[in-house]
Amino acid sequence: METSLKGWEIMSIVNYVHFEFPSLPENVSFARSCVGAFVSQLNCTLDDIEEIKLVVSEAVSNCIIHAYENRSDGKIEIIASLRDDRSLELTVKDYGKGIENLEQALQPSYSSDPNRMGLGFTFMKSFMDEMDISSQPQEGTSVLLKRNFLNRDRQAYA
Amino acid sequence: METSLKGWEIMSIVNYVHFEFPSLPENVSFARSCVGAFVSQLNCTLDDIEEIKLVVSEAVSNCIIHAYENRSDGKIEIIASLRDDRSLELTVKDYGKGIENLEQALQPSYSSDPNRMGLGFTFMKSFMDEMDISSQPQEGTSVLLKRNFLNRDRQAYA
Amino acid sequence: MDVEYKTVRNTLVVRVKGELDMLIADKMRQEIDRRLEENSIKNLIFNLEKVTFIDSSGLGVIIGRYKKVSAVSGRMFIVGAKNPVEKILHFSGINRLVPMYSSEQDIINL
Amino acid sequence: MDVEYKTVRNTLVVRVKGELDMLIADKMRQEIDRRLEENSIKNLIFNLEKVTFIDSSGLGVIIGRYKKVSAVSGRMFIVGAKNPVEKILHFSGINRLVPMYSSEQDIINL
Ligand SMILES: Nc1ncnc2c1ncn2[C@@H]1O[C@H](COP(=O)(O)OP(=O)(O)O)[C@@H](O)[C@H]1O
Ligand SMILES: Nc1ncnc2c1ncn2[C@@H]1O[C@H](COP(=O)(O)OP(=O)(O)O)[C@@H](O)[C@H]1O
Repeated sequence: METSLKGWEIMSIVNYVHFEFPSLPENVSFARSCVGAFVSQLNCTLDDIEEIKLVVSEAVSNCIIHAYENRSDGKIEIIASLRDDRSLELTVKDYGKGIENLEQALQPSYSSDPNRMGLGFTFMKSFMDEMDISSQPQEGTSVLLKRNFLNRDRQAYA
Repeated sequence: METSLKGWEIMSIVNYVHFEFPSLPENVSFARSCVGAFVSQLNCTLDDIEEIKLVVSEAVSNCIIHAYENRSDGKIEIIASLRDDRSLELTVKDYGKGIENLEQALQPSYSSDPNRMGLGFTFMKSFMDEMDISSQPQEGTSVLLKRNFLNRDRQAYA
Repeated sequence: MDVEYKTVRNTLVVRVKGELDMLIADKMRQEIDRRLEENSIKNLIFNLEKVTFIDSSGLGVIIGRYKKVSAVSGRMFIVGAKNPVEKILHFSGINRLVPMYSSEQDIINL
Repeated sequence: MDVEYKTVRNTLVVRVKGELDMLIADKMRQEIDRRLEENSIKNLIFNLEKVTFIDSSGLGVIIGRYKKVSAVSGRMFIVGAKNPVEKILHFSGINRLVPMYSSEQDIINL
């Protein structure tokens, strides 16, 4: 499949979508609806879709609140792809301020914002099988999230 | 707002989304859900949203059926933008076979496919205020559609 | 999208559920045509009660079947169409060719 | 998203409708804090019956208000949370801090 996703195992991708939108708070809801609609192609459960929506909500909120510090002129990109093994790969990317100390950022309950709970990355990790973050100060952050909907024996709400 | 939409009156765009996805039949439904979710930000009526969904369905179906002749490896792009005058601008773009005779293609009830009704462009024109098509054989087609949700006194279902 | 086919004497009832777009239009057209031919069925009822969306691909199946059924002097009915589907059917003018009823019961009672 | 605020004696009832995410979290937090201070209210009830989605921004408002109310020895309740909201509340462990009831009536009957 002809895609703009370089370096992937192109053959196994059965569908993908690439979105780009500005860092407006109303786009958090929009983004999770769209990714939810995309994932529903997998015929997974409603619970699965709700979990993916939560993950998207966390990742996109982080771009707006942290990467762009609530400015609305930032660009956010999402790439979602489904593979023939019924797995979802999700990338949420910003071109904002980046994360200086990634280890600290990933600690449960750590937040640089006193009004927030530091639960975002915890949720992303809990509801996905894999999470991989690459970030460069002043250049931006890219969060890669993977989840397989087959043979999944994980207690998400333990 | 920093966007990749060149040549637009950037100042008046209040929100935009740019999507890219392959020419798979399941993406027709996905595309209309997403554009529907995007347009719902305007607080327009449910009827308005249904009409926009129909228009997206027609334009995206045309890319798959005509531009890419039902191959699933084509790239489809949608750019939707909302302006501060409550207008929606929608571009649906493919890199497929293009339209040789645009005048003929736009005739109501004309279809190059005996199983189809030739109603696609008629619907797009009827439910939008403006339609503008640019096409190049072997290079692709871009359909630009505009609609203003303010001061609209048109009987869509006359 | 689910499609249910039921034959009652010389009438084929097609009950559709979900969104009637290009994803299912082709398959539905082939399936209906096969059943019309194999069973020498004359009449056709489209039950659209559970259809939430229709576009020109879906309309194409309905209008095309109307032509086919009319060619053999059969009759066709559309049943249960609600908004936004009903609006699109009216907009396309198909309601001037094909009688539209609220339920299958209404046709049986004719 | 709609938020309705109602004061009953020294209790503030907050009834939320729709999706509780960052789009409304900040405004809601400010609005609740203003009302808690201005009216020297001690207790807080979050009615989440009509909330269809919550993420960490929404949870943050609730957990933060719990801390505030507890600091002045007030009590807090969550009411009417259904899935997927209820699951997220449990997942976050907030149910171990804040009693959860099915309806506002259940609290009045305590
Ligand atoms: N996209 C991002 N850009 C810059 N910093 C980020 C980004 N995402 C997360 N962070 C940093 O990581 C911290 C932890 O993030 P998270 O677990 O989502 O919690 P929270 O959003 O509640 O702060 C944030 O407080 C912030 O400092
Ligand atoms: N994106 C496209 N690429 C190539 N040809 C197209 C495209 N869209 C429309 N056409 C041509 O224009 C004709 C009319 O389109 P339309 O009014 O949508 O009717 P229909 O899809 O039923 O054929 C099509 O039959 C096709 O020949």
